[in-house]
This record gives sequence, C-alpha cells and structure tokens, in this order.
Amino acid sequence: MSWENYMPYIYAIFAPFALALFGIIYGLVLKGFDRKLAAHMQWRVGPPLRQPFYDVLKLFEKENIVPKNAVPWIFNSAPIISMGALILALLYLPIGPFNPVLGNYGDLIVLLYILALPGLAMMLGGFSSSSPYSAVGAQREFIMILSYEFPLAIIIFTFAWKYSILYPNLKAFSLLTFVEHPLWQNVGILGFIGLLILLITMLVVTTGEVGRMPFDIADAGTEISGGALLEYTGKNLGLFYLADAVKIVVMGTLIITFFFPYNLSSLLLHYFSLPHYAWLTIDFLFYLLKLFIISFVVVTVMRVAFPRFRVDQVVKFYWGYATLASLIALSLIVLDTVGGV
Amino acid sequence: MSWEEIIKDYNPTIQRERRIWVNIPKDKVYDILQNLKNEGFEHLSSLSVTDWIDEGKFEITYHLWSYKFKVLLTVKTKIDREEAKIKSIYPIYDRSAWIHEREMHELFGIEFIGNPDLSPLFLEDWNEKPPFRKDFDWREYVRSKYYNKENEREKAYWEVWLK
Amino acid sequence: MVDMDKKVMARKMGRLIRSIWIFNWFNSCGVTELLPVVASIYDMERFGLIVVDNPKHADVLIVGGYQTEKSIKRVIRIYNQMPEPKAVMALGSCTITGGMYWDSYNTIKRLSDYIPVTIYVPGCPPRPEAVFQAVGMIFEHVNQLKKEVKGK
Amino acid sequence: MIHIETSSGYWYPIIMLIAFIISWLIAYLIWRRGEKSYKKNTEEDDVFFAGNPPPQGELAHIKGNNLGWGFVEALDGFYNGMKRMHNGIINDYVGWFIGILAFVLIIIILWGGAI
Repeated sequence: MSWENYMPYIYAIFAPFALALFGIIYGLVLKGFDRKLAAHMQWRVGPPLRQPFYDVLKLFEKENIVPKNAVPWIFNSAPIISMGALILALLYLPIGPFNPVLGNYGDLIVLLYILALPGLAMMLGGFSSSSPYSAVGAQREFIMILSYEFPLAIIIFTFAWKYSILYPNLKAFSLLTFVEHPLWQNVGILGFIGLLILLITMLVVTTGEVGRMPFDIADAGTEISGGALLEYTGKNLGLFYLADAVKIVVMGTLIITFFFPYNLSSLLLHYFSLPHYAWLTIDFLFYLLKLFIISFVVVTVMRVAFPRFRVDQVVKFYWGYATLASLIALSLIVLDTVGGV
Repeated sequence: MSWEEIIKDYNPTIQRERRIWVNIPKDKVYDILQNLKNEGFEHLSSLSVTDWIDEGKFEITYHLWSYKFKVLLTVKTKIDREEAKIKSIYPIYDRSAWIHEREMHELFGIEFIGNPDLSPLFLEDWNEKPPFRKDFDWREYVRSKYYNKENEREKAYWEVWLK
Repeated sequence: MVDMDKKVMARKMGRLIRSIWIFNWFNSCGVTELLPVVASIYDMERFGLIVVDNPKHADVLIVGGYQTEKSIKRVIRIYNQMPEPKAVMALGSCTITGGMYWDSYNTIKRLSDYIPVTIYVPGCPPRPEAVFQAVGMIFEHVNQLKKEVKGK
Repeated sequence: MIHIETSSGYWYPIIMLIAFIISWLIAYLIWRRGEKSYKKNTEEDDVFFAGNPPPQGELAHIKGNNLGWGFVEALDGFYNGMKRMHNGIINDYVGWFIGILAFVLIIIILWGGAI
C-alpha cells in the first residue's frame, strides 16, 4: 500500500475538524446577518451580529432536561446524528475554490442520502420525547421530508441526465463534473429558461429543507408551541441550533455547486497576476459572498415576506407547483439538447 | 298556538318596544320553554339568577330571542333559596343552556337536574359557600385567606376594613 | 435560583443576560403594553431578547397581570418546567399587591407567595420603558455579581 | 478498498463510515461541553402540556394513521378518485386488467422491435 492509497483515510480523519469549524462559524455568522437584515426589513434595529454566538453559549449553559418517559439514548443522540451528518455533508461538498475533500470517493447520490439524515434525526428526536406536541411536530417533519425530496430528486436527475449527454466519458453524478462544467454556457435558449426555473425551484426547496418561515411547519412556534424540538433544552437544543446554522451553509453550497460554480480568479486572471494563494483567498471570499446572497434570498426574504403555510398547503406546493416547475424545466432542457444542439 | 297565547294567562308586561317580561311558576317553566322554542324563540341569549335574600328566593331569568318575531322574551321564575333545584333546560337549548347552567351552579349553587356536566368552571377546588350568594361575606373570606394580621404591611388592610 | 456557588452562577447568568429568551404568561392586562416592546419602536430584540413559545426553551418567565386561583396552578407548573438558570419578571401592580383586585375572592395577591420572583415591574399596565428598566436592572445585578466574583 | 462503481457514480463506504464516525465524534465533543445536570423526577422533566398535567398512557400517543395527515389532506383529490375506483365490483377490476393488457400488447406489437 503506497502512500497514495492512504490519502483518502487521512482526509476522512482530519478534514472534518476543519470543515466543522468553518461550517459552524460561518453558519452562525449567516444566522446573525439573517436576524439583523430581517429586523431591518421590519423597520427594527435587530440584534447585534454576534447574537447567535451568544445564544449558543447560553444554551450550552442551561440544564439539559430529558423528559420522564422519553427514550433517553435516542433523545440525546438525535442532535449528535444531525450535526454529524451535516459535517459529513460538508466533506462531500466543494468549498469555494477547493474540490470536495472526499470528491472522488462519493457522489451526489451519497450526498442526497446524507442530507436526509438531519431531518430524520429531528423526527427521531420529536417522536422519542414522548410529548404530544413534539409528536405532531415530528409527524410534520416527516411530511416536510416527503414533500421537498420530490422536486429535489427531479432537479438532480435533470443535471445528471444533461451531463451524461454532454460528457459521456465523465461520471454524471460526480460532484467534480458539476464543478468543472457549469451548464449555463453549453445550453441553448430553451435550456437557459429551463435552468432558470430549476434555480427558482431549488431555492424554494432549500427554504423547505432548512425549515424556514413559510415552510417551518415542523417547529411551528405559535401552532404547536415548539414542535419537534419542544422538549429539548440546554446543550441538546444548542447542538440543534448549531446544526441548523451549518445546514444553511450546506444547502447554500449545494446551490452554488449546481448553479454558480464560477470563480473570480478565472475572470481576472489575465488582468493582473497574483501568487496562487492570493487567488485562492479571493475565490474563497467570493464563495462566502455567494453563500451570503443565497442565504439572504432563501432565508431572510422568504422569512420576512411569507406567513407560515398550512401543512396540506406545503404538500400541495411541493408536490404540485414545485414538481410541475421542475418537470417543465426538465422537458425544456430535454427539448433543448435533443432539438437545439 | 302562537307564543302570545302560550304566555297570555301569565300576564306578560311589555317592558319597552319588543321587550316582554313574563313570570312563570317553577313547575310550568320547562314545558313553556319547550313550546316557545318550537314557536320560534330558538336563541337562548342568556340565563341569569338574582338572589332575593330577604324573600328567601332565587329568581332565574331566561332571555329568549326570536329571529322570526324580533322579540326578546324574558321568562322569570322563582325557586326556593335553601333547596335550590330546577329542571335543566339542556334537552331544549342544548350547549348554550349547559354552559350557563354550569356557571350558575358554580356561583349560586343551584342544582340543575338533568344537566350532563356541572363541574366547576372558574373556581377550581372551591369549598366555600358559592360566592355570588348574598350571605357569603367575601370581605371576611379575602381577609382571612390572603391577608394575615402579623404582616406589618398588610395591617393597613385590616384597619381599612374595620371601619 | 438554585443555590449554585457564586462563581458558577456568575458565569451562567453572565451568558444568560446576553441572550434572554422570554416565555410570556399574559392572561391579563400585561400584554397590552408588552406588544410595543416586541414591535419595531422599542424592539427588545436589540438586547437579544426573543419571545419563545414554551417554557422549556425559555430563561425568563414574564407573568403579566393578575393571576386567578386556577391560573396560578399553571404558572407554578410552568415555572418548574423551565431549565435552571431562570428568572421571573412579575409585570403590573396586580402581581405586587393584587392591584385593582386587592379584595377579590378569586385572584392571588402577591406572586412571590407562589413562585420566587426576581423582579417586580409596577404599573397598571407597566409602560415598555419600565420593562426595559427592569431588564437593565437584571443586567446590572449580574454584572455586579460578576465583579464580585472576579474581585475575590 | 471495496467500493461501488457504476457508469455514472461511485461510492466508497468505508471512507464514508470513517468520516461519519469522526464527524459524529466532533458533534459528541461539542455536545459534551454543555451542562449535564438537571433535576431528575421533579416536575421539571414533565412534558410541557400548556401548564396542565401531561396526558398519561393512551392519551399521550399519536397514532400511526394520522402520521400522514397533511399528505392525505393535500392529495385528497387523488385519494377520493382512487377510493371511487376501488368500489369492490370484481368486473370493474377485471375490466381494467384487460384494458391495460390490451394496451400493452398493442404497444409491443407496433414498436416491439424498436424498444
């Protein structure tokens, strides 16, 4: 076994620490911006930007209550699974200019399964806490997963199908092909419109996946007073809070790999030359900016603009309109490739 | 048999335009209310009790409103204060009668026979005399329950009430 | 407040005051004046205060206005269900002396006979500025506690 | 290193397992730093039920059939249609069966070779 074969194991062992740090810190920063901008949109002053950090510090100081007839080991491990799955997802995602750490050891389908884990963990937590409110919350989380996975699957299938046509020798589902060959250039007019529709559907699916206002039926504050995360206090809730912050980063990165994998350096390269690491930092900052804009659109604007939907409206929306939109986009792209090219 | 004939021989008094009072003896109330409901007085807007302590009587008033005739008919009946029992009008007016009677039972201690559920509404585990009765001295009750004599600050309350 | 030792208490409260999550128990006059506190003019979120919807997530329980015999039982249970470093803010003069209902047979006269109250906010109903002054007092109390601990 | 390789994707389970254990470990480390104690078996770890004593036994369980409430509610157009179709009359079912069979046969005959 030469040195080369051990590379993936070393990545798998050391990369999670760095990525977890990045995910948590930038996730909380995004949450801070989100609350500040939402407040300004509502003509309020809003909390300081470092408020999520204070929230987490406080939550880790509070008592960690486990309800009397809850199932303790599921109850306590749910937040850990949720957080672990999200850190794992970061490993398979391209962070800014860098290729995904485990890029050639797992493709998009693996990522899709990992992304289902946080929702599952929240559901587990809700059901295991033996409270009627959180059982209803967990049941709603189950419906959320069912409803937003459908359009998400169609979007991923569209991309994979397109890549399998354009680059038959490459692996269609591998994230590396997604990053190296963005679809915007080699697609005709019809395909361009199809991609736009896909982008909008993906944004809407991300709001559902992150569980923000129009689709936060799972932990609906006013209706079921806290929903699935009702019985969680102290560090369990703190970990769920962190997981929620990292989830925004993960979902934002997913959108970036699909639709905006461009780097600033490729554009400015021939204007002035900079050492390699300078380009990397510029690209990384550009990636952070892209992530901020996506989080602003997906989380803050939706949160301020829309009231919460009813449970059946959410299902109708995802299985009806979002799926229809992604199917239309799929057919447009198919027409474009089959007819146009 | 229109509603005027039903209450004719109990000499109803016209209070003012579209407001009629009528006093009916206790044992006839149930049948009269049944007939009135069939006639068109289907809205029992409220049921209230007045405590005539010197006469030793509770006076129960049923306020009936009819959408057809646009008339508010107030049926009054007097029951004895000690063993305060009357037949419940739950079978006639159903839910609205149930909630009113439950409240009257809690505050006056009137026994409505036939009401499915007379559990306490506002005063959970209240073992005193029903509070709205005139002979219940609420000042004494509040003073003994909430304000004790030793507490320096609360002495003022005791002086206020002594006068 | 459970009698943890001073240093732990100072650390815990120090972190708590920067992000206070409030569970409000408004079943009387308290709520009318507290809506502007949440709204954009006074905006309590500036200080990191948010209203949460169940006692398990909350740090401060705001009991607004008079409590009847029936509702005080619920308040006691909700107070017990809050995780530990917690505080109670009693709003309105009804919780201090029974206020307008000082001689009513049904309301309780002083909240601290039933649950330990951290701070009373007089007023009927108290103005939003009074609420902010109360929160400010909690801040000072905790800072003074921290200074004391650091001073040793 | 065992792995799954298809024409369009690949997956190395062992590496993912290691990575997941490490990430789970990180999450556990973060989790452990928090406050552990709480007052056991007092009223504190009762379930929050809006101030009332929590429901016991049978009342507290949310039954399985209302797990998909929102779903059935949203797709009730589809479900009602389905319920109408499953009316239990055997010749309706046989009718559908033969219809679909004929349809499939026609497809095979016409484009048998092409597919």
